Amino acid sequence: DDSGDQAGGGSGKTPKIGVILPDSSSSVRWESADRRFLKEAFDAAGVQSDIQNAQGDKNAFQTIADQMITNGVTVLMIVNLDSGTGKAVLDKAKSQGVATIDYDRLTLGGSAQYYVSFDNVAVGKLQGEGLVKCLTDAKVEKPAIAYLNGSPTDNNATLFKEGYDSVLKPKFDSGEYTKAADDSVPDWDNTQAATIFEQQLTKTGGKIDGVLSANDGLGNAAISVLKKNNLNGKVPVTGQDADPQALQNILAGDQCMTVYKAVKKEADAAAELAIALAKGERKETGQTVRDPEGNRDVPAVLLTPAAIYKENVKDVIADGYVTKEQVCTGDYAKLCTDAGIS
Amino acid sequence: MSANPLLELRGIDKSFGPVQVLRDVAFAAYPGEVTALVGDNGAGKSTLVKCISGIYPVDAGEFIFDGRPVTINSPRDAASLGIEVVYQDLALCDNLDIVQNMFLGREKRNGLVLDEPTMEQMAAETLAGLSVRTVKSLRQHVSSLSGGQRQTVAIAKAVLWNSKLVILDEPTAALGVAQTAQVLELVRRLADNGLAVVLISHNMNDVFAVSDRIAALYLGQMVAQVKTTEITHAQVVELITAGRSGELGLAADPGVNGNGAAPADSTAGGVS
Amino acid sequence: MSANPLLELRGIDKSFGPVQVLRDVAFAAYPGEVTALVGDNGAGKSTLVKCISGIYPVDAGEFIFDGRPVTINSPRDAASLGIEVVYQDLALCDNLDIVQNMFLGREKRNGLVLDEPTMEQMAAETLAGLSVRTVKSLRQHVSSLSGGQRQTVAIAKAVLWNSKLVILDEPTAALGVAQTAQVLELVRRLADNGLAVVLISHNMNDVFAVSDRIAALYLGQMVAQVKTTEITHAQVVELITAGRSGELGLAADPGVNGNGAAPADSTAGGVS
Amino acid sequence: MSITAVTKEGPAAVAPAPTVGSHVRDYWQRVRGGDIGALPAVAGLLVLCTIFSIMRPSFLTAGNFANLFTQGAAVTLIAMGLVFVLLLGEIDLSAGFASGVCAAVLANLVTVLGYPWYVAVLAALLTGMVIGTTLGFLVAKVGIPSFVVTLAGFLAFQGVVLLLMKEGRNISVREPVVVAIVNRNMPVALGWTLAAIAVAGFAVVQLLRYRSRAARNLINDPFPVVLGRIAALALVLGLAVYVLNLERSLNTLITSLKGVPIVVPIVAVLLVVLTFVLQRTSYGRHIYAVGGNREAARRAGINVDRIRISAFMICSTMAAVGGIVAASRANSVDPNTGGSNVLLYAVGAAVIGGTSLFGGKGRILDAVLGGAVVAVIDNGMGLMGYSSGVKYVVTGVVLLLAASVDALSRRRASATGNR
Amino acid sequence: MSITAVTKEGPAAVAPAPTVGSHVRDYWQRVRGGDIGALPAVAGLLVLCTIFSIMRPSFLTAGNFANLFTQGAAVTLIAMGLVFVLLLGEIDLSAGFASGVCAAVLANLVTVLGYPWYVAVLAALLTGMVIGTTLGFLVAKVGIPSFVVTLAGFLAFQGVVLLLMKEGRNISVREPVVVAIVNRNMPVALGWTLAAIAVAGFAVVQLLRYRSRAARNLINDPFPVVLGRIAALALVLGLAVYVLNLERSLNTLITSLKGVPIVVPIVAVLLVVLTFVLQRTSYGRHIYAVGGNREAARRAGINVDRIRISAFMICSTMAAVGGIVAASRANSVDPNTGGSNVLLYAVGAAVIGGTSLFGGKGRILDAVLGGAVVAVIDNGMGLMGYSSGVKYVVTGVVLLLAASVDALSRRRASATGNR
Ligand SMILES: Nc1ncnc2c1ncn2[C@@H]1O[C@H](COP(=O)(O)OP(=O)(O)OP(=O)(O)O)[C@@H](O)[C@H]1O
Ligand SMILES: Nc1ncnc2c1ncn2[C@@H]1O[C@H](COP(=O)(O)OP(=O)(O)OP(=O)(O)O)[C@@H](O)[C@H]1O
Ligand SMILES: [Mg+2]
Ligand SMILES: [Mg+2]
Repeated sequence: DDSGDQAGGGSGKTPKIGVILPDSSSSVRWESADRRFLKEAFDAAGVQSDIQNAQGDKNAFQTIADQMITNGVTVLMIVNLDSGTGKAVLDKAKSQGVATIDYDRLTLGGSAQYYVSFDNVAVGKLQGEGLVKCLTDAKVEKPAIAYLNGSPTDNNATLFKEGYDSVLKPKFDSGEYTKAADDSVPDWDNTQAATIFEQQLTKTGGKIDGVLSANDGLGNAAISVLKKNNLNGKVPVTGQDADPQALQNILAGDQCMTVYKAVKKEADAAAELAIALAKGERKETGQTVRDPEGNRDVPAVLLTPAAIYKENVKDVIADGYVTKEQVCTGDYAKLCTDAGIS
Repeated sequence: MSANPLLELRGIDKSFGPVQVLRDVAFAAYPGEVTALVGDNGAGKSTLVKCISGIYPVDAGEFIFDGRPVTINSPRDAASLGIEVVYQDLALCDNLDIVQNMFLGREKRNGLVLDEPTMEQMAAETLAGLSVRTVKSLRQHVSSLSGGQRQTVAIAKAVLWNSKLVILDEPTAALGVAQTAQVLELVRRLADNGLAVVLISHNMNDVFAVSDRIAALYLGQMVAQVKTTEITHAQVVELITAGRSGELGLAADPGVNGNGAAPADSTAGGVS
Repeated sequence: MSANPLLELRGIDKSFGPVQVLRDVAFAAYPGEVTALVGDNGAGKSTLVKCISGIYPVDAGEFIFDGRPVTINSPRDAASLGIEVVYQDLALCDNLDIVQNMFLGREKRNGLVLDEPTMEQMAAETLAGLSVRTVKSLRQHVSSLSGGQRQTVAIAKAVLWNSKLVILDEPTAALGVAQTAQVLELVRRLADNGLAVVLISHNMNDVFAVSDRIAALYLGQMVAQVKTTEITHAQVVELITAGRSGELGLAADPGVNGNGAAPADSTAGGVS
Repeated sequence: MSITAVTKEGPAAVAPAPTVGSHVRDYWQRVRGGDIGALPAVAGLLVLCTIFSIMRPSFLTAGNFANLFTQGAAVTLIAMGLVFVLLLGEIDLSAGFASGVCAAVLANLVTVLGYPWYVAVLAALLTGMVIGTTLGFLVAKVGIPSFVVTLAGFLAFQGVVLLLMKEGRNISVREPVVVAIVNRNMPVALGWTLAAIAVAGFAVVQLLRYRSRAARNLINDPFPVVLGRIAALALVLGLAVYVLNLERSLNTLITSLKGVPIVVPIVAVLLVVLTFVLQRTSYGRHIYAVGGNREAARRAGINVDRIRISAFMICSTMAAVGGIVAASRANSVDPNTGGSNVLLYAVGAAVIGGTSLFGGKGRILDAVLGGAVVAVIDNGMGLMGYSSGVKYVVTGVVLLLAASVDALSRRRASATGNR
Repeated sequence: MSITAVTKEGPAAVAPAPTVGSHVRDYWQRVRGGDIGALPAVAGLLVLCTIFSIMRPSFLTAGNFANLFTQGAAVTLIAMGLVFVLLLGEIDLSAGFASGVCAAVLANLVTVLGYPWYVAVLAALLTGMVIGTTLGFLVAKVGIPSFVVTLAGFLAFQGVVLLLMKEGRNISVREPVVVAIVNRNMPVALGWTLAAIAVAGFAVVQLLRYRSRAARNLINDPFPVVLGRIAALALVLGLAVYVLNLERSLNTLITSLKGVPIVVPIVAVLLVVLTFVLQRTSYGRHIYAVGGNREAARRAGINVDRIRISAFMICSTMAAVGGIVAASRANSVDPNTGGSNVLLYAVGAAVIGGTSLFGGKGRILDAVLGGAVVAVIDNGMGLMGYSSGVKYVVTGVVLLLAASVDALSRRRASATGNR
């Protein structure tokens, strides 16, 4: 029904796609990867685009949406900050005849035509499994785990936690593992993360055998504290996003694993759908996701994240997500060679 | 005049941290009389006034107002007893205009709304009675007034109200010749209307011109409170600068014999 | 005395927004002489002083200092010419102590480090010379000083320095009898040492006691600048309150005949 | 005695009764003297609008004009409350998250517990009042500096929002009345009617005042100036309502979109009411007095503590109003409501409008004008399509430019001794 | 003339030369009178520490003591710079992100471009100076209120960090010297040596001062009091160094960890240097004067503009130092460095310590004590294991409690007319 309203494309309006990214603090990916890949895809297709970042500010998020609609975008692609604002934006766009896509985060009760994402719970699951693998490799008996969760105000952080809890909670319950600490890091702030982790260490008298940190920035904060106590490499740390910094940490053995989300694939898939919508076409995705709040099945493209360990760091580089120059600087050149990165 | 003082203080002590500023001060102000409070710079006159008006809490001592013991904890208490004060450090709100300052805390109202025309008119009349001729507009912020104009506004503010006791702390310090005369006349008129007036001044001519009694503070101690007719100009100056004059004032130092000659000499240069 | 003025002003105009405060004012201060600047409240005396010291920029007019035309854009400029001012609104830093205020902007130093003992000693000596006896400690913040003590600190601050011109805007307003005498003596001594001194005061006794010349401002206009010996007490009061006295002052109103009787009457109440 | 004779006419007589010409001349002199009121903020606003219109023609559409109001409303409302606290020389860092707490209360009541909207709105406002009273008590009676008290509030309320949100989930607000506040418009006719009523009311007040002053022979603005003022208001209001009543749907086939957004009269009424409180009641007078010279106010017998507590109460209550508007705009409340830049923008709005952080100087209109500047910058920058980094930098620079218009025009003020 | 005779002894003679007894009595009187200096902040700190130690014994370990220093260092350093700006009655909202910009410059130079650490550190400090000078110029010369200027800076620098971070990447800092600042410790012997030197230096300064005042017959503290002061410093420093020199490795099998963290002497030296500047140079005197009464300072011939610009310069330079420390601690710089709560915590630290937002009152030591309060709260709360929401609320409440110790003890001050 919505796509039929896409008179905008047909009535000679030049297609123009607006993208609103959420922030630059929860993960470095938004500004460094998504923006670039989306822009490349749109430019390649020859459609105009306007990509902006709400910097975690809901009010700014809505203002940007208003402005994009004012500016005459025909397709709006959003990564919502929360479902409420997301829904307000999507509804407003719909009322103005603008097609919409949920990118990376599903807006519950929303009205987007498509949903393109990684499965955030799956990301958490990979982190949980990764930590178990590293602890098993290190043969730690009855390991004590510390959680460094993402921002308490970020719904995604809740989803990640749901994922790793599904792996680790049974182990806590069975007494195989113990949970040493469980703290959220406000604003995904790395500086605060360092303090929080330091206090976890102090509180437990240093008895932390594994750190489940929700992304690479938090992981690096934990590693910096471990380094200060000369414990780096002895306590596995997880991550997410496959930052160059995290890849270096993994190569050096300070970090156990990270979760790589092939943002380029996600961006390309989303761009393809958006371009189609802008031209007034409707593509089949073959997959749907249930929106429990809106009671509808949203056509979706779901991509699978990958766990990265020392062995497969090279895959990320081969993918072009980060370059060899970014990772294999200075001392890391030799580690790169050892890890088979050419 | 009435034999019962309107306000009587007994045994007032006041210290700021380690510095004792007032010691066992007794003071009385009589209705229908002008009591001049004199003393050297730093003697404690302004501090005494601020204790009376509730700005400073006293460390010890009693207040008796109209025959009843009272406690004054804030300027509100003092105002509700009918005490009006012109402070030496005028305490005007620089960001308000003349009318607003004059009616501050006691605005005229029409229901909820401020009655600006009435206030403006009353302010204009009061200021006219104080010989103020150079004020350009009553809606001028007091920050743009000259020193004398500010002082006049502060005086006008205090005399606008029906009060029982008016205390003026060096009210004529910044005033011109005509304005000073006007204020002294006003002081006399207030007393003649039955109010108790306390006037602080360093100008002995003014003190002798209008006062009925003179109270002298010396280093925080009240050394004398006498009828103006019973004391001379030179004696007051002696009390101010040396704390005693003949019979009056502090008991003579044991070490020095009590003839007032030396202190009298010492202030010769001080009498202009 | 010297025939050449140290400071001469010509045609000074100054307005605050729509209000013109000084009109075509001419003024001269001579070395070795005390020039008294008199005028009613709001006449513009303090404004003129602030124009001289560079606090207010003038709208029009020339400054001639020591025979050379100068421009004074800030108090720094004035200070570097050797002009020291005691302002009516004293302008002390309440959060600093007495010594710190007295040496503000011209601290004594030992290399980089402030030389506190020297400053404290100099301050103590200067204050002692001004008859200040009630200050408890030189390390007291000036916010805790009495009105007269503050005034003394401001005066002491201005006379500490070797300057050529000292301007005192109502310096004795808050002072006690002894302190006033001391300041007047100081004023005379400064002039006798060859400095030019400008004294603003509403007290005619003081003006006649120490001044060599009298300059009278009336509603922003300079109505007369004459030798003190050539004018009487009553004439000065007339100039202040009416702007003219006989031959002196503003030209008579065309509508009124020029005999000075009416204005003289009008100020009768003003002379105490 | 003839002195009294000379002064009988009183100070009022010194200045002659002004004519239109002298009034205009006086105004111009005042402007040149640096005493310029709202002029610089308005000028800055015009400059900004002109630049944005030239660079992005879509800035100057009816739709964007309507967006401006809804985008700026929440910050402006919070800023209006902050003016009270700033007038006292205090600060309220917690206003942002206080609005979040109130919004969370609202959302919990209407969505989770299913109360009717008016109960929820009242509860939100009440929450604001309680918060403000508590802050005010700690500042005035306990004597902790307001910066510290409200910094503690800033932290604590952040936690309260999280707790009310059940640790990080957001709550949708679908209650139609609440959602309508920002997202629905008034009928075209109602818009015109309200505007007419406003102009008429203003005219009555102005004319009554003119008459009463004339009757007492007090200095009065010339009659034509009074008329001109009324005409100016009529013009501005009329123009705004006209533009907002234009069709602004991008696609009229789908929907029609016109009328004054409902939030506009809400802001307008609060502007009038709070301005009345500050300028025409003795309570307002006392606020200025306490802010200008607390000691003088105390000596004048003003109950300083009560004034301070009440100002914090008004501030937090206005924050609650802002929170309700924010919840309406977002159709939801999440743990970040009232967080991020809301507080700084709100204080910034008040300060840009001309309110002093040192107390004693400021008006409610300042908050609205400053809020408009902030909203225009945000709105205009959204049209430019910069990347985040560049956008931040340009926003900062534009804010600085808007403020320097003000600063430079006030420079003469300090040169002439006014401040 | 006998008046002069009476006063020849001078004011100094009014008070008799103090003895130890009278000194103690005076001090007690001053405390009772509300003039209590650092006492309340120290008291608040002790109360906090006691509570945390009782609730979580691990709070009172050598390791946690060392952590406290490294956790609080960045905020404390920024707060130390802010004191200069606050003393003038101005504010610098941009200090947090200014530290981020400087950290980003450092990271880019050492990591991306491979410059040696000293070049990078110098460049970061220089960046801070340039930023501060620009802010100061806009405030002092253009005349825009500092709140607005630094709000613009707050926005713009946020953008600059993003741009320097190549749109959001974070940059690792692995340069050993930079990393060492916060993460490495001094040898045990060096710690003792530095402490000894510090105590000796203090003793020399105190004794020289005593002698010079005694020589001029000025009022002097009694000699035993001077000695007591030296002994107190020796005791505090000795104790701190002793604890920091204890073994605090969590697992001595893996590693040994002891010694004073390198950042501690850096903070200490800056504390001494900046305190010297404020208390013992005419520049510092002028800062206080401008903050206390700008007009009086101008009339005293002080170049007010230069003072204001330089204060902003110092503030931003200290922010740069804070940024370097933050980068060292995180081993990396990300777009959030200096963001989030850093600014509020830094201003809060200064204010909690006793610095006034209205200017004219405050010391560098305030920032350090306040920074310690903030760090202790953060540190202690980290040990409690609350959920985020509860943690925020409790942090706010604890902050309030710490501040009310101060407020209540100063209450007498206002009652006696001191402020
Ligand atoms: N808040 C305060 N803290 C400490 N000392 C104070 C305070 N206020 C006043 N003093 C001291 O108390 C003494 C008396 O001051 P007060 O102002 O009462 O004097 P005064 O008699 O009014 O003098 P003046 O004639 O100069 O106005 C002075 O020595 C002054 O330094
Ligand atoms: N900043 C200002 N803005 C507007 N008007 C001002 C300003 N400063 C002074 N005035 C006006 O200028 C006139 C002269 O003021 P000034 O202070 O020079 O008087 P003065 O002669 O010193 O009086 P006094 O004897 O009372 O000190 C007064 O009418 C005053 O209201
Ligand atoms: Mg006094
Ligand atoms: Mg004057």
